[in-house]
Amino acid sequence: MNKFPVSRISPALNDPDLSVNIAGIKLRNPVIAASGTFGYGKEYRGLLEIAELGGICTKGLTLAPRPGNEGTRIHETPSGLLNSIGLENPGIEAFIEKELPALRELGPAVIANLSGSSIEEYAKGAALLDSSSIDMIELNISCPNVKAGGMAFGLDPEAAFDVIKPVRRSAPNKPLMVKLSPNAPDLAAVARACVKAGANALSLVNTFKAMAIDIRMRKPVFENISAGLSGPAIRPIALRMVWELCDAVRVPIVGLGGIATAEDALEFLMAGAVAIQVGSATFAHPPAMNEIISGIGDYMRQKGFLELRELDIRKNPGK
Amino acid sequence: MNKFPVSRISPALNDPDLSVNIAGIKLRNPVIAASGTFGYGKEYRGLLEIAELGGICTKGLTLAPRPGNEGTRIHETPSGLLNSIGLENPGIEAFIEKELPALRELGPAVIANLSGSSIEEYAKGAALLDSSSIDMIELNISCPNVKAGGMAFGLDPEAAFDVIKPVRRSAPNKPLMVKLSPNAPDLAAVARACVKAGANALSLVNTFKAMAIDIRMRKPVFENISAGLSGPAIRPIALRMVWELCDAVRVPIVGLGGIATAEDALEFLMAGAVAIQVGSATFAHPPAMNEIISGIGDYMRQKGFLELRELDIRKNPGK
Amino acid sequence: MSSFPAAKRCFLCECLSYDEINEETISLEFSWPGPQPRGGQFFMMKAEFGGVFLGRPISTAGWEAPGILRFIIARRGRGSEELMNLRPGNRAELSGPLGNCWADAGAVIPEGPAALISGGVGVAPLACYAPELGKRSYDFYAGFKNRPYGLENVKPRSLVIATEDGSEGLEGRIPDFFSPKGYSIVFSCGPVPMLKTVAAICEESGVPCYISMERHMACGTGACLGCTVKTRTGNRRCCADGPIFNAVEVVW
Amino acid sequence: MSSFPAAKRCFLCECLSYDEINEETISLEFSWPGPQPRGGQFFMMKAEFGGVFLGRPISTAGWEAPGILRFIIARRGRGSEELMNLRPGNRAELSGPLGNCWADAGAVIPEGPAALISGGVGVAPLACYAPELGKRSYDFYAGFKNRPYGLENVKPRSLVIATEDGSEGLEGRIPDFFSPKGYSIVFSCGPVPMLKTVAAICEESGVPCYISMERHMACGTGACLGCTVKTRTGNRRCCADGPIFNAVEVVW
Ligand SMILES: Cc1cc2nc3c(=O)[nH]c(=O)nc-3n(C[C@H](O)[C@H](O)[C@H](O)COP(=O)(O)OP(=O)(O)OC[C@H]3O[C@@H](n4cnc5c(N)ncnc54)[C@H](O)[C@@H]3O)c2cc1C
Ligand SMILES: Cc1cc2nc3c(=O)[nH]c(=O)nc-3n(C[C@H](O)[C@H](O)[C@H](O)COP(=O)(O)OP(=O)(O)OC[C@H]3O[C@@H](n4cnc5c(N)ncnc54)[C@H](O)[C@@H]3O)c2cc1C
Ligand SMILES: Cc1cc2nc3c(=O)[nH]c(=O)nc-3n(C[C@H](O)[C@H](O)[C@H](O)COP(=O)(O)O)c2cc1C
Ligand SMILES: Cc1cc2nc3c(=O)[nH]c(=O)nc-3n(C[C@H](O)[C@H](O)[C@H](O)COP(=O)(O)O)c2cc1C
Ligand code: FES
Ligand code: FES
Repeated sequence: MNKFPVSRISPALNDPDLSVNIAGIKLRNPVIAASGTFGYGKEYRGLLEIAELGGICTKGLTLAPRPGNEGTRIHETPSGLLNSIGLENPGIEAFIEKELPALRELGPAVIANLSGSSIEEYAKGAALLDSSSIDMIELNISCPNVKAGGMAFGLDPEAAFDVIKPVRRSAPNKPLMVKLSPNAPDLAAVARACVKAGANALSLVNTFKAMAIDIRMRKPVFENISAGLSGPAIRPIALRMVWELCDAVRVPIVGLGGIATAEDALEFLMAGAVAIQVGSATFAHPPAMNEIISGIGDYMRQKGFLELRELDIRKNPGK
Repeated sequence: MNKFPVSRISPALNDPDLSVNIAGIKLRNPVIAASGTFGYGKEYRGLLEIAELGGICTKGLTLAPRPGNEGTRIHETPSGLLNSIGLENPGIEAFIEKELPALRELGPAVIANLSGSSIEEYAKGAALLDSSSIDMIELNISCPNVKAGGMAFGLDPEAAFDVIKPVRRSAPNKPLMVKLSPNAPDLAAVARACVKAGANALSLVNTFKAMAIDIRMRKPVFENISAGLSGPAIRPIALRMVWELCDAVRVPIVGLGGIATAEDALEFLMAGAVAIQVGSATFAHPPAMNEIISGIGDYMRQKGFLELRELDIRKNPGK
Repeated sequence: MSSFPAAKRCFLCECLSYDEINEETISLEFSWPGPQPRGGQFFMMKAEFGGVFLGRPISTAGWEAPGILRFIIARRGRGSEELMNLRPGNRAELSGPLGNCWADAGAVIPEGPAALISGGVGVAPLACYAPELGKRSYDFYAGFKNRPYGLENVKPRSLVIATEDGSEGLEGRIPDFFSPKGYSIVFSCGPVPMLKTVAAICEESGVPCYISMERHMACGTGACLGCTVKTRTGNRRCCADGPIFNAVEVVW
Repeated sequence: MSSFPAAKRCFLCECLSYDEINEETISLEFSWPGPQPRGGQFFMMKAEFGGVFLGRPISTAGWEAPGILRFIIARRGRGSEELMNLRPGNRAELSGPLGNCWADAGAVIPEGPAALISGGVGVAPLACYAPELGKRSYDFYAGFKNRPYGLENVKPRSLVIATEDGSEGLEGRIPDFFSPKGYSIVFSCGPVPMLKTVAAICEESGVPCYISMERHMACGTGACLGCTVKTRTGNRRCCADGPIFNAVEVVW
């Protein structure tokens, strides 16, 4: 009479495990708020279930406070967004003192997005973060919106190596994820240099270098001329890059770029990403990340998957 | 009493001149149907005023007929489109015999989009076109959807030089426009190599290498895995590339990538493009090109511009 | 291949009526100042303020008056959902009529009774064609999930209805209740598994069978080569060489 | 800085009514199960099936009943056009209430008559605020292109209306008919040139003046730093530190 053995197993046992371990940090699920799109965590309170998230990346932090860029900072494009914020932030010390305690309280893993305009600045910032309560550093060598540093370090394998090495030394206690630029001429080479220099994980993509012209004023919309493109518009390109990168290096890859729905997130997880970040989509629809988390679970239940890594279609081509 | 001298000038004299001369070929206006999105011209008859267009680029042509790719060929993305047609075409001889006569009748300049998988094939195709009635060759060294040739020639300056040189020799009577790939690691270097090899004009962008995964089937949507992304989604990136390229080389640049409205077209013309092409937008809204032509005229009238080249905001920063 | 159908046009058209057929299916009427379509033809349809990039191919279901077209739309993904969200006062861009028509196929076939076989919203292009049959006698086989719809203007010799839940007519799938015997020609539109079955039983009986194929489309006009249907004589464009194909030609 | 306003929420809300005010302006009512906003607060609003990527900031104009919010929307670009295309039965996602409110500013100001000065759709947040003033006396100066609107629930000591075409009230722009003399505080919302003029004449007279600023917004919550308003004490976020600012603080 034992025709339906599944009914005898408690449902909890068949429930998929959405947790993921990235370089020693355990996230309850693979959905992380992307840097610069979620402030310091509390801004979105009420509009989504923040405690449910796997992690939160802070706005890009620099050693000294920065006022950010002048002029227009955001400009909508078809299914996307150009931004030129220019790393406005209160500086790492003020962050640790004023923002981090409340951010820690929210529940998700705290990932500090670190930027700088010189190797020294990066290294000093990393040292400060190393002795704070953050869980992980995301090293931003891919910001297209600052004049010195930022993306310059992410375009060239040697430059990337040269900045990561000292950061790795200054922050020996924190896992280091390096955020790559889709604008790099040879992404795989940059990625390999990052790993060689000690990166424990890689995240990509940061925004694509792009621009807009104000035809009424007859000048570029942004004072820096170019700005960074994000949002669903870039997703097919970002996915292709994540797919290729998962083939090129052996460290965990966190995929992002235009993810707005569980279906989108599943594409990246199937391409080999161990986790994903959601940026601009939260602007358009604040509960997007909660829906993504439950949608991933639903899909796994439907397909009978118990662990996230079963999603990777190259490592687990079955089903 | 001569208070309103303007009223004495015939309106025709104040009407902007939308014509443009590209490498000796005069187009009545700068709006060209992009290759692969307008068939051989007649397919859209009835849905827009084809005779009004500045030019029509044919579907990519190869020496021998090609059946194109297997499996899914198009896939919609947010504000964009992935395609993997794979250069299905009847071959250049059949084109000249069966399609060209009707295409010529339509009115706009005829630009033959030429592709190939070897230098010899490109050169032989160019020779056939050279003795036909087409107005210009657009050399496609940027198709991401064929295994041999195609984009490979467009990623590397030397490879580009090596294919253009013989094509230039085989088609001495036709102006040669080379269509560049946005996927090139160093676009400016490729562009300079094209000019050195004899290109009279450059067009960009072709599609961006991108992909999609079918989460239900758990496999890439396209048999070739990657496909080419086009449509408004890519416009801000394409515009930035056109802007940079106009600074890097001295030949006329024809800009494209996601142009759907007169405002979009004006952005490219202001960035320095001498003309523009419209591809995917025609799918979404067939009369788009007619609206773009009249919208450019309206804008010029409003601003008091008489010639297209006044639009370039770097060469004519006034107004 | 289509010589019959009228020239195509593109207009921004006002939605005149919205009717809910069931939770998954609605019908819309639009004003249409362009040429009248023939049964089997379709339009690329795109909401004026929609979020999808491309129009969606939708078959004409018929018209009550000239200058007005009726469509039946079923929920599939985002594109159909947006169209189902249209209400009177909203507008959509319609390009068409596109593709060939059933009459192109039927015209070359000897007289005799025809069978029209539909599954789900596949009823639309066949119901639109039925009045064109004039005095030619035909039987209509229509399958639905539950409540039937779209058959108002259909006056067949015999009407066979099947529903998956048995709520009306026969219980089951429509091909189970169909035999090509006695028909000079068969026209069918519906889900792929149904078309395959219908095509197979017609081929066995040697009865000509024409089916309307579905592909994702970008241009709808034959320009992009994105909607390939593989046939025994090579690639065909679903939108321009079809959507209606001789079933024996199709390579599935 | 806003302590008063209630927690924010996000819901997909049904459009309950659509009214055309004039060719360029409409009013919409939505069901809203979340916390009641205060005058001056706004919502990020996005049509369920729209084509723009981001929501658009729209101020609450008021409500006839709890659980229902009214908005007045003017045509500017594609985003506002999509919202103007909503009809009863359609839905939009609303996130809010967002930003600070007039009361945050007014609360710290000594008693005395207030002046509320609006231009165009700027009438909405001020008309929403008016009932909150309770027994405090206020005058309302409202400027429009042509026919006035949005003033149904406004019960001022005196109502001054100006229209650009002179079709109703005074002919001209509203700042021409306003003097800060006799007011203890001024609240204003409208086009930038108007706000600048109002702010300047208030500063001259030493009357406190609060203005609602407009910026393109991505998040609307203070997270993205995209909507910077420059003030004498540094960058402020229009959405979270505003939209209402003390006019003397603003660096134009
Ligand atoms: C000539 C023609 C006439 C048509 N007439 C009508 C009509 O009158 N009424 C009507 O409701 N529909 C009609 N259709 C179908 C309609 O075009 C599709 O339902 C619509 O394009 C789906 O778009 P979507 O965005 O809603 O779904 P999508 O997001 O495109 O698809 C949703 C889901 O359905 C699957 N899917 C979609 N299309 C196909 C396909 N072709 N084959 C296999 N799987 C698919 C996708 O994989 C996806 O999972 C017609 C199609 C054609 C080609
Ligand atoms: C707090 C707040 C409350 C608001 N409340 C209302 C309201 O109740 N009702 C209402 O109708 N509108 C309101 N607005 C304005 C409304 O948000 C804008 O009209 C809308 O976002 C414009 O979007 P769009 O896509 O229609 O136009 P866009 O395409 O964004 O703009 C169209 C044109 O207008 C210009 N433009 C747009 N925004 C600005 C700007 N901020 N400054 C200068 N030029 C600009 C653009 O350059 C463009 O040429 C409010 C704005 C804010 C910040
Ligand atoms: C307004 C804005 C600000 C951003 N700021 C940062 C930043 O400070 N540091 C960083 O590494 N990335 C930053 N990003 C990039 C995002 O984290 C993300 O990489 C990018 O937006 C692509 O993801 P999305 O398409 O999901 O938004 C920012 C993006 C936006 C839109
Ligand atoms: C379906 C399709 C087929 C295409 N075929 C060709 C081709 O044969 N040759 C070519 O040079 N470009 C081809 N392209 C690229 C377009 O000409 C154009 O470069 C690209 O789509 C970007 O422009 P858009 O965003 O306006 O579509 C094709 C694009 C699409 C969408
Ligand atoms: S959809 Fe473009 S050829 Fe059929
Ligand atoms: S809109 Fe994001 S901070 Fe104001």
